[in-house]
Amino acid sequence: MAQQATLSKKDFKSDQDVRWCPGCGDYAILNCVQGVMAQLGVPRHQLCFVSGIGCSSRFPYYMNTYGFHTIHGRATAFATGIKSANPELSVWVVTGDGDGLSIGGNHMAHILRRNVDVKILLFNNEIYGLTKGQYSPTSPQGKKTKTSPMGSVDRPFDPVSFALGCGATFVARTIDTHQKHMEQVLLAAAAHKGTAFVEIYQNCVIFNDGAFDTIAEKTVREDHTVDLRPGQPLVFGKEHDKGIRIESWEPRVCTAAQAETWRADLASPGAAFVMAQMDAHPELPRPIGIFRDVAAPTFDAGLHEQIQRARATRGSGSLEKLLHSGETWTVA
Amino acid sequence: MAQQATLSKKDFKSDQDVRWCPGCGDYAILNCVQGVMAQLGVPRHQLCFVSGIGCSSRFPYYMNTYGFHTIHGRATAFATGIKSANPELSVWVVTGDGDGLSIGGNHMAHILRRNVDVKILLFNNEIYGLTKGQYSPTSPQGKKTKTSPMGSVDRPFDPVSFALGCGATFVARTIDTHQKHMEQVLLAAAAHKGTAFVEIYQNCVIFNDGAFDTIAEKTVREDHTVDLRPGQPLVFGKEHDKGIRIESWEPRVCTAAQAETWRADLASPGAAFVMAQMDAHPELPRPIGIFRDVAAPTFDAGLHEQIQRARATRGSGSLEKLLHSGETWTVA
Amino acid sequence: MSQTQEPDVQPFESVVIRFAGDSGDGMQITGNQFTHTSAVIGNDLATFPDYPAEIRAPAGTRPGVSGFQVRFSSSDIHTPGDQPDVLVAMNPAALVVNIKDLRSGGIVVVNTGQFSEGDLRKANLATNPLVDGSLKGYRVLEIDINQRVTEALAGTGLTSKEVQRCKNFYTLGLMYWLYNRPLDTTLRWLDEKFAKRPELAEANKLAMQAGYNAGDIHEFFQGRYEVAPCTTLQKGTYRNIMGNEATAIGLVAGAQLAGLQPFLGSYPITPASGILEALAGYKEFGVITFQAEDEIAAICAALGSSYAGCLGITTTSGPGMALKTEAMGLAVATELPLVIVNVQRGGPSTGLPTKTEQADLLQAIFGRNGEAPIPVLAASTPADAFDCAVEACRIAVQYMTPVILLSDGYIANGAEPWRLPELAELRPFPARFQQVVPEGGFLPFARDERLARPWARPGTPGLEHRIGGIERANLTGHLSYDPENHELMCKLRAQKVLGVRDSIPTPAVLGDEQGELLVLGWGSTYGAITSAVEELRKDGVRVSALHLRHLWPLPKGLDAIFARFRSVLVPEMNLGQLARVLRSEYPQHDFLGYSKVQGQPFRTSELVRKIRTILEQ
Amino acid sequence: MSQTQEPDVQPFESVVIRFAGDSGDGMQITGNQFTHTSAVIGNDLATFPDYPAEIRAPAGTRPGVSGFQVRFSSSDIHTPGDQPDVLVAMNPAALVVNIKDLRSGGIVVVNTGQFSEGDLRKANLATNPLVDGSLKGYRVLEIDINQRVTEALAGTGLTSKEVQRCKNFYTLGLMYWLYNRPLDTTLRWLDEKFAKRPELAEANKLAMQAGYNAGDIHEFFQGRYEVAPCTTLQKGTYRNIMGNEATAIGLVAGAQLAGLQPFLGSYPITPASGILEALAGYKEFGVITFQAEDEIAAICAALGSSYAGCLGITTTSGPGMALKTEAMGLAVATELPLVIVNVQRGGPSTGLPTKTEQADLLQAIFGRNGEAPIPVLAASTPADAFDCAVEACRIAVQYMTPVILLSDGYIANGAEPWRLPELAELRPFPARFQQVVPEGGFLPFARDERLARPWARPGTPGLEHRIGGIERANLTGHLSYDPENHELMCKLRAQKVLGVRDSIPTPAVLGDEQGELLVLGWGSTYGAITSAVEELRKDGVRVSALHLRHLWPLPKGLDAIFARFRSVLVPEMNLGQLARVLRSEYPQHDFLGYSKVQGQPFRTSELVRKIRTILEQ
Ligand SMILES: Cc1ncc(C[n+]2csc(CCOP(=O)(O)OP(=O)(O)O)c2C)c(N)n1
Ligand SMILES: Cc1ncc(C[n+]2csc(CCOP(=O)(O)OP(=O)(O)O)c2C)c(N)n1
Ligand code: SF4
Ligand code: SF4
Ligand SMILES: [Mg+2]
Ligand SMILES: [Mg+2]
Repeated sequence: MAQQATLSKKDFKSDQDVRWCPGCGDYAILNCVQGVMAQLGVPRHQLCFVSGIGCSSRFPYYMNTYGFHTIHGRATAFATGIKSANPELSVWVVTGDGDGLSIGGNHMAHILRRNVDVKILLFNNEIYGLTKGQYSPTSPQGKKTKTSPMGSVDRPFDPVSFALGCGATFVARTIDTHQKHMEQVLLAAAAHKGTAFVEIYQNCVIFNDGAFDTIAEKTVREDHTVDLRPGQPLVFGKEHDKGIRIESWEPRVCTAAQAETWRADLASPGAAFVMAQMDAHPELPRPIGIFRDVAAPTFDAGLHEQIQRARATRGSGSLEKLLHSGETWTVA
Repeated sequence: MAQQATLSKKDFKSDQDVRWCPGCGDYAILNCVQGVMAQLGVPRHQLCFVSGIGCSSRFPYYMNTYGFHTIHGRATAFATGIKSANPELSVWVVTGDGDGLSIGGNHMAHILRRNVDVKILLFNNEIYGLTKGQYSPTSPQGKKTKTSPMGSVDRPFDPVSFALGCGATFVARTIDTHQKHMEQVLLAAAAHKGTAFVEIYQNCVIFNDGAFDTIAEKTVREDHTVDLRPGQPLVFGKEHDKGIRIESWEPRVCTAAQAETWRADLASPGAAFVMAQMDAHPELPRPIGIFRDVAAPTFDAGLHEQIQRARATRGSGSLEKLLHSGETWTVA
Repeated sequence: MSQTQEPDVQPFESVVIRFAGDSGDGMQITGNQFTHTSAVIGNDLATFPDYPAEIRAPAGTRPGVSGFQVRFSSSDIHTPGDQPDVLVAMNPAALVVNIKDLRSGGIVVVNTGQFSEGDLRKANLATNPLVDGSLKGYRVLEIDINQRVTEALAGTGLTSKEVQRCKNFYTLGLMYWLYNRPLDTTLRWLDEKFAKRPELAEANKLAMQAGYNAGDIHEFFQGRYEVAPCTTLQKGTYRNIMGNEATAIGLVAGAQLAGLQPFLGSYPITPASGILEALAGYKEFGVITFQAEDEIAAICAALGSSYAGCLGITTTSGPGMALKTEAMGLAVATELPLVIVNVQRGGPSTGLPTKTEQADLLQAIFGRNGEAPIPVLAASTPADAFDCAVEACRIAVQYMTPVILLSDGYIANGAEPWRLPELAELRPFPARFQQVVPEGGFLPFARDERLARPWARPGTPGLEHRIGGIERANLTGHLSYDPENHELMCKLRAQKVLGVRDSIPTPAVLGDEQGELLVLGWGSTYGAITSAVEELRKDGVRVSALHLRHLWPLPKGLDAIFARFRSVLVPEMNLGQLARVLRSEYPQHDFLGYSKVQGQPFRTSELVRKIRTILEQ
Repeated sequence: MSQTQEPDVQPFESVVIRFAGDSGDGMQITGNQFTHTSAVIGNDLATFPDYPAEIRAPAGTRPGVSGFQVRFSSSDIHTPGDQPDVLVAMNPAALVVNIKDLRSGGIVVVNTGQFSEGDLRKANLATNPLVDGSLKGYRVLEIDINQRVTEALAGTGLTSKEVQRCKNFYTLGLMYWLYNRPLDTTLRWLDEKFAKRPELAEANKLAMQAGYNAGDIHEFFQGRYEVAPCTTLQKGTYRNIMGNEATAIGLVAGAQLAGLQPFLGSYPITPASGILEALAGYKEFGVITFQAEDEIAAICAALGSSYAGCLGITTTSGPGMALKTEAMGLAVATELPLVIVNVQRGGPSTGLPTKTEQADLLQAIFGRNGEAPIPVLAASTPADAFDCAVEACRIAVQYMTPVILLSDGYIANGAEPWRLPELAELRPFPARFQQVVPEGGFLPFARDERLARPWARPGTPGLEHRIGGIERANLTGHLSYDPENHELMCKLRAQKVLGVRDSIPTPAVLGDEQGELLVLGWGSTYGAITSAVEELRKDGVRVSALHLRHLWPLPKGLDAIFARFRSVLVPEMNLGQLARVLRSEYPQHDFLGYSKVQGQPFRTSELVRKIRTILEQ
């Protein structure tokens, strides 16, 4: 914490050339994350970035912290090991829609369920970037790609719904080009004790350019997104004149005055789940911001608490005693 | 369909000795499934049972149909291949809470997302039976087992919430000892076109006896469960006097008269998700029955539709033409 | 049983008893008690429990039979014996499943109280083996144990169910009488075990006493037998240990010797789960156990923990090993310590999950994409699993490498007396973490004299660095697509692993240092091979044996040893995997394979026969 | 370039050109057009594209350089050449990355329009190579192509960005002039390609013509060169084919020859994705492609489809191969046909994903838990991948077994002219499904003369049966824990796979049937080995070559061949994997390994040198 005042964004830049395609949304995210790190007050050597494989997963190389570029889909499993081994580290996972939800979907589900105190940034570009443009589990149905020349038959995942279904304690969404918003969301994620799942809409200029233009493009953003700010009314639109309320389970557009006040900390994640379903409705604004943020014991703390408790009741384990446990006899 | 009248439950018994522990809940499920098969009107040779590894996964050996006992966690992937290869087969997956939600969680998530027309029976005994009693991803936190002598640190999955988060089109729950209910649920699952996910509470007498006694035991069942029957009010209790209604996202107990009418086919799965959250409240009845049942195109049909369309526009592929595609030249 | 003359109490060198009954009959407890009493007397011992297949089968059926074989001896022994001398069969299923193993002329004790029509039907028997002649050639002792126990416990006020659960102690008492053993060890154990239900302790004591007295009174037997203490046992404190337990304790010890916190990432699988279960109980040693969602997450979390400064460990069996393959490649690439334990079982695929086999050797040595060398070692007995686990930790930490330790189902569930090591015998191999920034900057892929790279723990100021699976530049560890660097790194990794042989001894030959035939073994064939060779040597046959603990790299000096023998016989519970490796490493020597792939260990007699045949040719 | 005397148009036997520029410069198109025109003229050809690493690097940087090498010849050739004779470099990065490969005295064409300060900086160059002497020893041709194209296209009304995108056609025109090739093939291609934007077709034509004319007018070159048609090419219809494409077409053909619907389960991975992408475009052939969530689901779905009566196929590269290991075991256990294609890349772990290597051979043969034998074959050239894919399908279907087909990055992305087979040359191997219940009942694990079991498709009345990974009883397929049955089944599976050698020919030796040295290769070393041996033999050196398609089981007759040579040299892009297998199979012969693990194919010259050294010893 002592270093807080002294660190700036550029302290987090590593000496490696950044190698994404010019114009890739990943640059904006890197920039924002480096800025957020400078604000956290965590010294560089206590930070560890962990990733799988994909364009997005090259991220750790560009951060001047500890970093582990692992294998495809398994970053969350590695992060579970790292955080459990040393709960004092601030562990961040960077993953893609393919890495985190296709091959890595199960580890994602389980880290969320366990509530390991790890922050997860899922760069969703709705495509496999690194392997040059195949559809991903978040690509919309009918999407034509190299492996779906007649359009993809798959129905996509909604990452937020998926995370909620797994019992996630913190779920949020933000947009590569919306730096202020991203910063707020990342700060909230960092403040959350437990697994924080942040979906980031990220533009892949090469293989899926403009995938989020209808919602994320600056001129339409305010009309086509609604920001879920805990404690604030669900108001949106350039003029802040529109709102969202729920009628018989369906979110509907209403006037700002009628808008419901957002709560991310209800006992039931039902409300967050209903909000997530707005994704399927092109006529509704896309929710961004914080879907859910509730307190729950973390996995890593639980592990170490048991070790403490075992030592308190049984004493620190002695190898001598362990060897001699069970029934012994002596040959003289 | 011609065989409909002629098949009876015993036609579905194979010649293999059933090898579960005496008293295992699996027997009751086998019995019910064999009865349901006899009602479906699908000839035996069109039925295929696919399983992973676990006590539950021995199921196919006991069915006198086609069957594939595969590897741990992958039954849904095999089933996707089988159904895609031959959409005329009626394909049933039998899996356990470990097989289907621990190692197999990702394939489970993806089959649900894709909506492959396969019926999935997940025998949830909240334990690893076959490997002799370790906790599973559905075991409650604090559960003491061979691998968690001080209680499990993991927060459990709720299988129904998980399935809803993955975008499942049919989600239901039933109980091994409640044969009538199971029969109705299985018939509804069979009638659903698309992936049907059925969680079955199953008692493991050896390693987790009585796990569901407080809700499933016959004397308390009517008071401690509420049956989600589409189109019917959410009424429960021995006297049918109690009901469920939703107040600010939380299900609450009310009088039968105030009970909401259940709908499993809303555009948004939000309502079903809110219902699933009742699991966490011991003071509320446990919902069983049909959480969700909506129509959507199936993956296997989509695949074959593309093949038809390709043939319609490009003609049935000729090997000669394929070899000679691209630019050719001749050496004379 | 090499019988002698004495009339009353006949001495024997070594006896094998198998207790067999239904899963619910308590045969494992009976066997363990007999074992423990014999240990205290000072016999050498080896045991093998034979559990039924995974799911509990209906009572009285053949798949429901549970067995426990114990061999106790006045001389050094290495196996639980090929054939029981005595079979105790608590019901028809237990009889029919086990009788074919009994040596001819052996004693069979049958509980006739469990031989009703219904009992026979459950065991799938058309006729009663007690009367249909199938027990010809054995000495049959029929006792209605149900009835005897009922009588012995009349008046205790226990329910008849409770009474019947004491049957196994009746048989134990009978065996104690027959082999002239004291009851006190078991009496003490009963008091402890049933401290909260003294009436049950009492009942079991009564049953045991009744069985003991029955031997005395009824003259079932011609006489009693005696197996004298083994005088060649090394001095020291002993305990009986199963292989999985020994592995678990060895891993804790290995981590302590390295000065590291052990982190086990594992997913349950037969027959490896026991290690996870044991380590989950050692929390006071700082052991972190993570029951992962699958084997992939298990190894990845373990490797992550190693990156973070723990000693990462993962335990599994064949199918799980397959799933860990990709992550092992990353462990090789990132050069982090990691101990991977594979308790082998019958394969391929699900195979014979409760049976033993040694068919994962080639997978362990060669089964990864790319050039991904990993040291491989194998435990030879339950107690040896402790030493091997320590050794695996040593290699992993000293060489910054994943290490594969092979065990198998036979070792995992088998037990033997283990002379406990003195703490001073265990040599520490402390992990040396990089702590400060060296002059010129930190180079994560520099190397020490063993070619091991430095280990810098996240949390250490100034050593921030990134590692991963894309090829790394020598020294700096930066991403490198440079062709020459790739070749250099591949060779360095291979050399490092080969260099492990500098730290291991050449194994010692059992018997003459040269001759016609060397029997070369690895893993759990140790007991059978040693017994066979010792037996033959006693008969004057000139045959020697050599057992390998390190399978990759192979220790130095083998070439010279092989050169002193005309040929080398390699018995394996697979289709010839080590023989294949040896042929490719030492093409100048002649290796004869000898395979058994039956989910069952070799019998000493099979090996004796095989060796004789070869030598006679 | 074996030069001759003629003054004006000099004939050459074989020429290598490399086009190099930024990823956006269209070098792949340029190379392909040159290739195609040369093909139509009748040259023999080999090409190798060299894509930048996975992610598109910033324009003008070294990692952003894209290259395409084409070799065209009047005689049979087998590789795209060790060193280019001509290098076309569109910017400083392309120059600096490629210049070291150019043969000394070679021609380098440089686009000076792209050599500003800024351009040099992007390429990380402190000085300008055009003036700092680094091009000494080459014939340098400086042309401001940016400017030339701007002039040529003035008045077309195109934007300057559109104009600059025609630069590559200027260089193509220049090369067409230099090597005396007609423009018509490319003109036709442009018309087709830009049918909807004729103004772009026109612009590219103008640019190409300007390049062609520049050759004529400016006297850049001393003269023109000529590479005559290759007269030894076999008659027939040809196309240029890349390895991944050939594999895809071969799988479609193989399925048709078996009378089966192909089902591909796959997950994208470099360099294998191309096969999935190609097959996804063949829906009219009934090809089902399933892009799975991971490699495990991919192989499981494929095996499921085989159970259901399709020809299951799965394609991947190293890390994906690792993940498929467990399911391969089930394929072995259930004895279902399955074709597994591994397009090898640099390892271990993520390794060098865009580079080539042959280091997955031991994994393919031995890398599974349990005794799990699988036939393994390897393609040697892009066109050979077609034949190998068909062969893999044949073995899978006729022997009811999984089959592994190894390809690699060099084959996958390399291209060569492929003489299209006549349909009649392709021999069908129809799958024979069990259709009716045989007398005595259906036995799913009975065997035919090849030891293959019957294949009964779900949906067939009366053949309902269950299969799985637990050991199956011989004949009935029921679960069996019987020890002897397990050994029998293990041996039957091994024998069945070994029996495949009865259906494959002994490969033919290139050169003398006996001698000092045999160079033995497998996979994509074919071209380099063949070129080296042919070159040496022309020089009178007595060396022979043999190339293996089948790696497991090895074909019959090798022993006899090896016996006729003093030693056998085994060049491999790994640390000696095939050599290891050969030593263990034929310990009586002497095998010399020769390794290159650089993510790069062998050069012919490296092999020539190595062979000479060995022969001189
Ligand atoms: C086991 C394995 N399978 C497949 C791959 C190939 N692969 C690398 S990244 C990737 C998907 C990348 O997509 P995503 O996670 O969305 O990341 P992006 O590149 O879009 O940022 C795939 C399929 C691999 N490296 N390893
Ligand atoms: C790859 C692999 N890992 C682990 C196992 C061991 N294993 C078999 S079944 C099982 C879990 C069984 O639990 P569940 O799916 O809940 O089924 P149940 O036995 O309770 O019906 C495990 C861990 C295996 N067979 N394969
Ligand atoms: S391919 Fe797409 S995601 Fe990858 S670096 Fe380029 S723009 Fe970014
Ligand atoms: S262990 Fe449990 S789940 Fe398995 S068969 Fe026995 S009672 Fe059933
Ligand atoms: Mg992506
Ligand atoms: Mg279970």
